[in-house]
Amino acid sequence: MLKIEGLTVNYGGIKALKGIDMDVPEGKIITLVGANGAGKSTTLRSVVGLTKITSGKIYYQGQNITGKNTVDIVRSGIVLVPEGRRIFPNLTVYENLVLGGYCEKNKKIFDERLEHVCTVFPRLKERLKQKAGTFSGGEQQMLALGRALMANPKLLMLDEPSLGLAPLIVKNIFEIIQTINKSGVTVLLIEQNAKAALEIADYGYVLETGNIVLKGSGVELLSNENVRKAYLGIA
Amino acid sequence: MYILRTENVTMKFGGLVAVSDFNLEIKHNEIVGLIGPNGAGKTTAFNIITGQYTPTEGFVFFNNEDITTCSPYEITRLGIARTFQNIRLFKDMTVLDNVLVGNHLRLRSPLLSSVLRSPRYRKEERHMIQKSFNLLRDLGLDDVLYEKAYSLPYGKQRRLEIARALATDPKVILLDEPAAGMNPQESIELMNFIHEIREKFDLTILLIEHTMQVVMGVCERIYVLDHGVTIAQGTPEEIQNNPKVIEAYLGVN
Amino acid sequence: MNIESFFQHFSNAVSLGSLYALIAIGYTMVYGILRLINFAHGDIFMLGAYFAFYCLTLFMMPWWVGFIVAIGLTACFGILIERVAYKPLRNSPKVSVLISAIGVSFLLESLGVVIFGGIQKAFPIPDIFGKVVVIAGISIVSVNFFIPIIAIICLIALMYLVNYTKTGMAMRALSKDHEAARLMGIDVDRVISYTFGLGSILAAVGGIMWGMKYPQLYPLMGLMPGLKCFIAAVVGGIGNIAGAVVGGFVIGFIEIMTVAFVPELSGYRDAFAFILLIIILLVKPNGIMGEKLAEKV
Amino acid sequence: MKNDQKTRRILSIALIALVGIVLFLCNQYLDSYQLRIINLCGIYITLGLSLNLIYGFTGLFSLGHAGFMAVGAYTTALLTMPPQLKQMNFFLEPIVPWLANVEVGFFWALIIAGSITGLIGFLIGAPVLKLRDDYLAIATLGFSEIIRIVFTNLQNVTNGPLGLKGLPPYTTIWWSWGFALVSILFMAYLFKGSYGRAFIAIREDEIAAEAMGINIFRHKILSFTIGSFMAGIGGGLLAHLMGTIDPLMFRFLLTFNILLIVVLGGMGSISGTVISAIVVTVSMEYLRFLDGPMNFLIFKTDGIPGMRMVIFSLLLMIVILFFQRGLMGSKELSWDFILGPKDKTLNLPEEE
Repeated sequence: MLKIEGLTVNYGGIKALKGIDMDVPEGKIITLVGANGAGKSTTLRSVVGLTKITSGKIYYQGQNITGKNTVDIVRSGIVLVPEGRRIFPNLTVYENLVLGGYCEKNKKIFDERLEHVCTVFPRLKERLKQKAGTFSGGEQQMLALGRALMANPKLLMLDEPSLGLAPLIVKNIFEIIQTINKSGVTVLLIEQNAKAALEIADYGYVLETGNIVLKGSGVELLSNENVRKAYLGIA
Repeated sequence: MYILRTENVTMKFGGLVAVSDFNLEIKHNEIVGLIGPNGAGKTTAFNIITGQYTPTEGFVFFNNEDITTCSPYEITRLGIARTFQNIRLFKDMTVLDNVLVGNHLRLRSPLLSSVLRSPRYRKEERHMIQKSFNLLRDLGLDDVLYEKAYSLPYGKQRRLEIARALATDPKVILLDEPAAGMNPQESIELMNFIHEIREKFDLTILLIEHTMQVVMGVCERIYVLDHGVTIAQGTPEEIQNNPKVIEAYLGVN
Repeated sequence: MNIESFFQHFSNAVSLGSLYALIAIGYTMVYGILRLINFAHGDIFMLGAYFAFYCLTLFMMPWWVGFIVAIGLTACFGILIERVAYKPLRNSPKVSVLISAIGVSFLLESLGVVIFGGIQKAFPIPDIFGKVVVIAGISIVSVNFFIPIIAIICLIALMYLVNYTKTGMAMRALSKDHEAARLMGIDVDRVISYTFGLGSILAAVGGIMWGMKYPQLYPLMGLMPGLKCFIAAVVGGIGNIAGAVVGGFVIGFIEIMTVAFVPELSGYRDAFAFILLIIILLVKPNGIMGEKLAEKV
Repeated sequence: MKNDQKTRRILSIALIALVGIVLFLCNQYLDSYQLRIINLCGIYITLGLSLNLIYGFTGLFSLGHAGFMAVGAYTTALLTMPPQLKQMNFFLEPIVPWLANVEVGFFWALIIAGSITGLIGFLIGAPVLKLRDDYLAIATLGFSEIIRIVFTNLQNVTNGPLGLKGLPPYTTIWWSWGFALVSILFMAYLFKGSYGRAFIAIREDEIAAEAMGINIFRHKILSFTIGSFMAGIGGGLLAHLMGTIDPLMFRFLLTFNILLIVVLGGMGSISGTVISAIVVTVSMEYLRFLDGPMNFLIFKTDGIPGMRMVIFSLLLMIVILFFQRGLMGSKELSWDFILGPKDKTLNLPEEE
């Protein structure tokens, strides 16, 4: 579904990505794990055109989307939930969801989606009129996911959904991600919390300072000593 | 006897507790690491020590002197210098000028005598230039004295930032992710470099780093923060085998 | 001061405050999403008044047609200015954009001198706005009644647009986070144009009514009201529409009432706003209703 | 290497001498209109440099220059006007007694004017320099307007809207260019030295500069005060060139002209400012013909901008949109630039 070939990104002298190749097959959960600063976020930001690519190609459903503008990419079905959630704190939950479905002009379809999001996240339904800024971290993450679902994504990319959340909530979030995936949405997940991510992933890539150093099925990577090494620098 | 010490430092931003009850103790000439996952509060801790933030609670002591409420420039004058996570050089100035700016705080002559180039000022300026040159030579940057800072390759920019911090004659230097964006080879060089400057300038070093190779290789003691809480401290071996740390980094299932 | 003249001043202050509020909203909206002082906003206000003048005198349109055409034209100009002078500088330092804005402002003023002429022009006030109404012994020109009413209508319409339409939500979202807005598929440039359009419409309405209240037009007429309304926006809390309205009334009232009660200070009339600005900036830099914009190290 | 520096110094002295000779010849052979333009060039060099110090080098976007110039102009004028002239000017309301009989020489009047302006800059700067960018711009603009409005109303000190007329034409080429030269040398030496570097560091990155132990606030005030001092002197020179001053002269338009010079010349370039001050001043005069048709439409003053201002505002916009770094960027047209850079090894300042 998504294919990345030789993706290189430099920002002001720093080589954030040094030519990575990745495949995201349809209907799967793919994860990209790695320590801080390994280049995970950069990869996702490049896919949606928020970061300028130095070289390499990105294909989505067989089409080259390299260098296209963000709005077009989002409209074609790739939705990114950015790191730190970035919900609009000054808007209500409902308004956040409306903006999530910004591109959908048909009121009926929009209402159906809203209904759907409310069933997935009953907590949001109760508090549609509340300002999003007053939410806790976990609730904000749910809202961010709900907002993304409003765009009816074909490929949902999640940037560190567990960041700053308590373990119990992380578990909850990961269950929801699995549910979303089961409903037919392809998921590309990047995580620092490698265990949680690899456990639900069909396939995983390990990124270390701009290079993919390991790849394999989730279960495989989970038991791999090298993953631990990549994180803790244990020689 | 600690050269740098924090006592129950807590920092709140609105409802968010960025750092809570942080107790750091660094002895003279130590190299100490501060690690933790994204958003753990490491840079906030740096900003508290260097005076960018005043903590909500707690104290910072430098040589037993309370510096909690000092402003950043006063702290630098006392002898704590720092570098920044996303290199903050004076981009449009030359390499030499960047380092000379680090000398400005020790200048005694008033503005007018610098413009009139009084003998006293000229003596000070000569001294400053000579000192900066020696520093740049020691750090291997003497071949780019008159290049603009922005034109340097990334690794050299990192070095220059350290050189500039050293120019303020610090006793303690705080390095915020010095190895960010470096490849393994450069990281190894950086480790040697950190050891070297400690010997040469009799420094005490506190560093934030994500590249574990560097942290484990260079630090004598490590503090681990997670969600603002200090979850562990100890030698690199202790840290690497501490289940709490592994959990914070690799996550739980 | 007797009760009659007090009411006279009061109605004056209300209508001046309404005009300030209308113009201040344009500053606050643009600042909210672009963090830019649209220095040329005062001149857009001037354009609105002149366009209406020419619609009525040169093209002999009925007044309401003329006003609508003028408002439409002004909105187009507002959008055009953003496209030409601000959009290319979206990634430049803040001050560069501000300089560009100052450039546009001077360009419009000097073009105004060249095209409209430097001499003052008398605004052709339609009869309905020019009547003198006598209520309980106080005679007030009818435009003073229309101004607050029209201002309230505009405000209600604006509040509806900003709070209940998708584009309005997008505007509010942009004021917090451009990137996240793009990730929603929001066309940021279009929303920005829309904002400039709305701001310019309000400025044009303000300009036309200003023309009827103080019936002289000259190319520099936007300068002072522009600065004062920017101050109104800051006083109210920049980025906050309700704040801009409050700020507009505060400045309108201070101006009229101080002069009314302390006539010796009338020469300093234009200075009040600036003094208020400096006090606000030092005491409460985020304004009466503003929220804190934190800066990150 | 020593020789290298010596050559440069000789070249500099030669250049100054050459400018001096040219000015002397101008003074001998040009008519008063042309001389006025040359005078204006000198004054605008001082003014441009003063704003460049504040904005271009220290990064403080201030729009208060017209106000500072007004303070300088009025102070100089009131200090130099002979008592009878004051009496003639203040016919509506007599001048306050403590000013009525003051008469000081031109030079001292300028220095006092500069000092008072500097003091006012200091007093204004202390509160407003905590603000940044656009807020600073609007606050300084506000102060400038307040100064103008106060001057319009202080009938018994400034003669209010009537202004002061018949000021003695003290400003000659030697005064205007003398101060220009002093300003150039001052700036050149300032930015060769440690304080200048600190100012630039503040412009480049305030947080990093503070982390280098620089007391940001003190340095900002210092730069702002010096800049105001220079603006005050420029204002005084301008007053005695024009012969007439009134509060309307010191509107925002005047600040705009100086801002145009700085932006066009390049923020943070001394030579750029010098060149663009001359270019802007000369072309403002040269393009005056564009305003011609306007002149009989409006009153017969030369202060009302028309087509000329269209061109200058377009110029400002073109520069900021397409050549953001201006004529020179932050480079200098120095001897290094002309003769090629010095060698790449360290050059220490000579001992004497």
